[in-house]
Amino acid sequence: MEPILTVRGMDKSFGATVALRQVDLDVYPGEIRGLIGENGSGKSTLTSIIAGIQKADAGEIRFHGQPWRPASMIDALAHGIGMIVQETGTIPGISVAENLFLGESSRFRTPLGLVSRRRMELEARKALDFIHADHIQPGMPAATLDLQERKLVEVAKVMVKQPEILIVDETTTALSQKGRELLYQLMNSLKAEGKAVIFISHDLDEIKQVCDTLTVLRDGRIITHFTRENYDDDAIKTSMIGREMQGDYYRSDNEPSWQEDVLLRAEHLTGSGLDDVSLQVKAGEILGVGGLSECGMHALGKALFGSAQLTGGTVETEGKAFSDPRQATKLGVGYVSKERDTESLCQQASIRDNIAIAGLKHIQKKHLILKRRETAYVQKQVDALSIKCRHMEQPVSAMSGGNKQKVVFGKWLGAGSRVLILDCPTRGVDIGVKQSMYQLIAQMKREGKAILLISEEMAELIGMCDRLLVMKDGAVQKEFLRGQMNEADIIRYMI
Amino acid sequence: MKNLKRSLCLALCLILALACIPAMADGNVKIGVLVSDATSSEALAFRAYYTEYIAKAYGVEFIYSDELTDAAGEKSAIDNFIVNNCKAVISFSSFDRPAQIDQCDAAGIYNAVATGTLTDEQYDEYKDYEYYVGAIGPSMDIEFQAGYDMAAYYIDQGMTKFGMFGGGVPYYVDMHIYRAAGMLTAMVEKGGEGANYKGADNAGAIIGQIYADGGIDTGAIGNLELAAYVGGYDFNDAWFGKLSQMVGTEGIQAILTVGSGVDVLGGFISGSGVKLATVDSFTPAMQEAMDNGILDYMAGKFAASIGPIFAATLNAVNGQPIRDSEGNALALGQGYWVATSSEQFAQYCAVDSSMTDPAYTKEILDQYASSEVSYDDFVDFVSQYSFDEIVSLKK
Amino acid sequence: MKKTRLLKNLMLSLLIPCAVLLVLEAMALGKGLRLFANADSWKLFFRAVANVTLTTFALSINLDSGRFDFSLGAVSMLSATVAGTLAQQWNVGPWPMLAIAVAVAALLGLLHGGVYVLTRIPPIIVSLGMALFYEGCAFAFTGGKGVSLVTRLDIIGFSTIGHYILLTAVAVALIVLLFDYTRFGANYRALLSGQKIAVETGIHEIGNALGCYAVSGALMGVVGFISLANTGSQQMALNFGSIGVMFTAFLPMFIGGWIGRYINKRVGIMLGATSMALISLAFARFNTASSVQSIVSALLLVLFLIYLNNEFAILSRFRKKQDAK
Amino acid sequence: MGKQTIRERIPAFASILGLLALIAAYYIVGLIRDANVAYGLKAVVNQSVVVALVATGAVFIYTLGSFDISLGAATGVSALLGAMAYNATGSLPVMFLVCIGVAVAIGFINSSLASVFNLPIFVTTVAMMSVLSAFMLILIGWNGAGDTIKVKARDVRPLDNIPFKVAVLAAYIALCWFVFTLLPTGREAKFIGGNPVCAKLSGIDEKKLAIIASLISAIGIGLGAFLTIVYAPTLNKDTASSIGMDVIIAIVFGGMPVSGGPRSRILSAVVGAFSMGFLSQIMSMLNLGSGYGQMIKAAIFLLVVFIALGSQRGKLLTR
Repeated sequence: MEPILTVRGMDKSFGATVALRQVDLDVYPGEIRGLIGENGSGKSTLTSIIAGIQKADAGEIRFHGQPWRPASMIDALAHGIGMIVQETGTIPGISVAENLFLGESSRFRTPLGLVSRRRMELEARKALDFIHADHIQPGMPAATLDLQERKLVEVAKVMVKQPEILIVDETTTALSQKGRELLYQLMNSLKAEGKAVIFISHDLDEIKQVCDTLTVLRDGRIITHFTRENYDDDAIKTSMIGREMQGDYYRSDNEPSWQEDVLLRAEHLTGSGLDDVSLQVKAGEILGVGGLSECGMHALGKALFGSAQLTGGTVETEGKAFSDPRQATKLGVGYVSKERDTESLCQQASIRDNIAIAGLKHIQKKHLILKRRETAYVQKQVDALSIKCRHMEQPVSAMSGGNKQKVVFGKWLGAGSRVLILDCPTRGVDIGVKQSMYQLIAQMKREGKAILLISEEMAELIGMCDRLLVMKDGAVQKEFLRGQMNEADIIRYMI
Repeated sequence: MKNLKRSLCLALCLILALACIPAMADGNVKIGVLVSDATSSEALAFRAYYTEYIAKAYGVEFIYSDELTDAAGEKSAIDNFIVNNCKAVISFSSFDRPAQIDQCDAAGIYNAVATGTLTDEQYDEYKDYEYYVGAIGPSMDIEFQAGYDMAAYYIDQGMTKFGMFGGGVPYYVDMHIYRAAGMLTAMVEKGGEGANYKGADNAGAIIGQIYADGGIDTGAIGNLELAAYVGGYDFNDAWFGKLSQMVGTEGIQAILTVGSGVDVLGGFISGSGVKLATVDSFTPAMQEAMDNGILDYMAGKFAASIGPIFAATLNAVNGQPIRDSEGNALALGQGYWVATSSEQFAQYCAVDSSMTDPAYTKEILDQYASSEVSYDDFVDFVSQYSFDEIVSLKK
Repeated sequence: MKKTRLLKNLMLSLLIPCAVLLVLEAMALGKGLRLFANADSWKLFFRAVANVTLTTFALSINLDSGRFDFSLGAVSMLSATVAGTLAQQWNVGPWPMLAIAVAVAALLGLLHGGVYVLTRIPPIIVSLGMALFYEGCAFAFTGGKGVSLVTRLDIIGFSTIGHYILLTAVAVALIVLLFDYTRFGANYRALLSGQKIAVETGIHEIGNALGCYAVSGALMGVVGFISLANTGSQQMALNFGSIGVMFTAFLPMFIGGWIGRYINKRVGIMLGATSMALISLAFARFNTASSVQSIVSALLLVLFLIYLNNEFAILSRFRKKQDAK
Repeated sequence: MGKQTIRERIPAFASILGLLALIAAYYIVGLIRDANVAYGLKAVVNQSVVVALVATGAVFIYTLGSFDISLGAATGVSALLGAMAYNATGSLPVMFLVCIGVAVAIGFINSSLASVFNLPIFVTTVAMMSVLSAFMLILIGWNGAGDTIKVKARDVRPLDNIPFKVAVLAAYIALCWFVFTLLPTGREAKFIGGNPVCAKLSGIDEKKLAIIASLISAIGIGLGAFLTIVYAPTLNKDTASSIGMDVIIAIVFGGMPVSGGPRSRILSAVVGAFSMGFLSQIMSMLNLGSGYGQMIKAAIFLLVVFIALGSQRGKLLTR
């Protein structure tokens, strides 16, 4: 069979960073091709070049045997390759219809040269119906949609063009089970029509379930391919990280355990989507919180750090109540946000600044901050967490997701936090780093810290927690203890 | 990195290239000019006279300051003149006259005051300073008189209802306050029995009242009426509205302005039948306004009126300062020309066109910019500033 | 249902201008005056509406996209200067002069945008540099004299209520069409809140930004023309003397933003400008001293901002009180 | 762990290179124009010191990502009240304290208005600027001595010398540097400027910092006001009015991003203020006339900023 798409010898670098080197790839009609690799391995770069978002430095792409050089994403989409991007791809300030036909408004030009909104909205209605998103109105401003609905708009935007190749980049993290199933269905129908799908995900289980073939990238190179028949977790992981996984992935013990003192206690938290939530975390305990993305668990994380607008309830650590992040920090509570890039880090600032910021009072000596002490403080975290960098003055914006997350951890560990609220700490982090983070969390448990782990990844929760709270609609539905957790039960309480 | 270097080189080359153009004219005596107004027609006429006529005629280079807004600016500008090795400073800026004289004296460069005069106390303090050339220009009395004459001109024609534009009155600009006070005084004096302005019935009291209020109130003054008043230079919608409202005031006959009347009111006056009087300068734009009946009365300095102060400064720079018998610096008054018709205005302009044939030509100034000139001759020369006297001087 | 909502929106849109009108008229009556006493008052009002509306458009086009523009005043000054001088030299009437002003101003805007796009200096800094540059240009162009057209009755005579209404209406209509019903407008709005996504999708940001600067410039060309035709003279300004114009557009922009929740945003701006014009008219009618004017305007700006930024809290407190009753 | 390479450090020094280029140009032009170059250096110090003081303090505000346009008017009001206080008491220390006190009061009003009511600082300061300018006029009216408020020149002359001014500037810079680098304040401020959400979630008290920043900058304004009186003891309604814009330009000239954040530096203000001083000397030596002079000045300003920025050609336009 002839491939629809061939990539030969593609190179791409950003400044000194090489993102892709000599990549060759063939995509055949009727296949769902998985792309997998650690963060920074080049998956997104490769697909974004194919989809016309950026240009390669060298190499050739052929689509249906013809040279493929799209001028832009729109151009690519118009000619048969569409991509649903990893980040939010809708623009909040304009309507759903305008998002669907972004950059193509001239299609609806009236004889006077104006854009006909009516016609645009009619077309948009059709596009939304096509993916069965009946509840979304084309005239609504995109800002009023929730995350999942916005993703669906993106899906509709691509699907309405009936692409020959659909690229899906980490889209499913934003979708509920229902949304995912819808997307899988669309992918399968494309497959049935003899078109192709390139599917990127971090979730190994998902990718194995969905994809027929799997291509592994590492450091900008294609490492190997797997077909459904020879899927093997260990082999895939090994090829992704380039070495065999050493030691445990999650915790090794299988019994719940904790110490006596309660380090974090919350009573009757209400507001910001929470409905009377009470909980406590003891020293040396990992308390997991799981649920669907909108179940209120992320708001709970913020509320426990004092940064959510609540209408009622109290939070205290070691008997001292607090109601804002400043007091929380002072009392030794740390918070790792789900939005790493926008909430946990100052992107233009250096590694040094980002790590030192929460621990200034530890660095201070007679109220002064001396550079030497600061350097030592930061160096300690850099070493302890083996943060990969050339020097600590490097801005964090240039680092990979996993390394960035380590910086965030370093910030709170250095500050001596005894309570850590971790909201999706391994989101967008590759397997190698993930493993080291799990080990780190386990070590923090051993050190007697209280850890609240909020996660959308079931395996991670089951693998790490002593206790697990399952949330739905802002309230805790069910508590599980370590050893009694199984996926099917948990999901039952989630939905 | 390469980019950076290239840009840096470019910047340097640019500056050097620029530096070479004016550098051609080097070797001349440099005189610094302090200005607090760079855009009024009077200031521009003065500037043209110096830079287009005098500079060429006498081979001097004038270095103008930026438009100054405060005493600190004056001080910085004089510093810049000193850096440029200017031999003298002619000042049209009056935020802090004594400080200017002190600074120039300390630096050993001459200082001359080209608008207004020093107060009596100030003059007593500085008259024997070696580097103080003196002052030639309208004194506050002359400013007062200019306002008085303007108002009297219309009252004597039998007009009774006036509007007034106060310019810098709200900012306590002395010159404008004295002109406005002159107008009010004329109204009080000619307004019949018991006429007064807010209870004040003499020049001193009226001046005091304006300083106290920072503005001027409308109302009847005897049998005359000041029906509208606008002050300031806000240049916003409300301010323009006030101006047009003033022109539209029921029954108003003439609007007296302390300055720049045509610029701020000209557009509203056209076709309204209201007479406009102002203090400004003899420029083509004003001539046109007068030709078209927009401007009815103008008191103004002729552009070359600043010729004598230049002559005095040049003498000082050349080592022969003009001093009176006791060695005191100049303190001479100089008044306005008044035009009330197009023809008169045209005559004035014919005598004083700053580029080619100014009122004070090089030939005339040469008689006074020389070592032989005596104090009395000079005083006599400056005092002949009226139009007729200048015409006869030119002959 | 739809009709009542439309009506409600319309009423809310007119709330601020009407309230301002009522308050000011009451104050005027208290002083024994009428706000609209004669033709002059109406003229002042409509001129202010035109000026403020156009200036606010010019400011908000770029400011909404995060591009501060200190050069608005300088563009209006320079374009009016060039247009006025040429009108004088070529002896052309107000309409050609308006066309020249708009064309020159659009070019100035384009140049400003070009410098920004080429150098990638943050827009606020570019605008500072361009403000200085244009002030210098205007000064050099006329030798500092500025322009005087007081004797040009044809141009001065342009300042009529009808023309002001016409200019405002045309400007509002064009801006609404351009930003809400064209491809340029669609792209503009996409770039506004989703710069990265829009650019990655293939929208040409540079072209759009240049267009915005040109449109913003053209609007300031009209403003410059209106003010020159009104007074007959254009004064020069140096050393940032021209930037004050920008500050006058903030309050109408915020008011317009609030009104824009209930009606088309650009129409909202026009209604905001109408409110400001009423206030200007009141200042003129009451002959308010300029220092009082600036303090009052500043207080209004701060008070409105306090309301806007604490709307949620204020409204919920208000509701609680209502509930308590 | 490695160190930063020289290339990575260049952006931090670009503005100093710009200053050096201007100084070089100053000497070259001075040579060609036969100017009194040594006196010019003194003039630069005299003219730049007030802007340098106010701008150095303003760095704190700019670091937070705020933009204050009322600095000039605040300096003016402080100077006027300082002068009035001196005339009432005849005491220089009183004048000094009033200058600082008034500036601190204004800064406090500004920052608390902004932080209590969550107002955008820029617009608040636009309003503040017009209130303060109007207030200056009112003060002059109250003072009732014509269009100026005067302090006797000979009373302040002993202080009007370069060593004193440089000492004041140095002391203030030292204070700012101390607060900026040796106390947590500076780091926290940079963090707020860089990412306010993250700063809040790192336990930084934004409102407290906004107030500290405006108080520190108020000290600079007060010192600037004091030195304004010392430099030119006759004050009027426009005294210090140009400082507001000069400060913005100085900070930009000094290579600090106007958006603040982690790349903010205290020294930017001084470097920028002196760059402006030299540029204005060069312009005055070239004697180009107001219009052309200002055009060239604008062009050089943009050029220097362009150089200092280096080449940051992203895919998106900067905002």
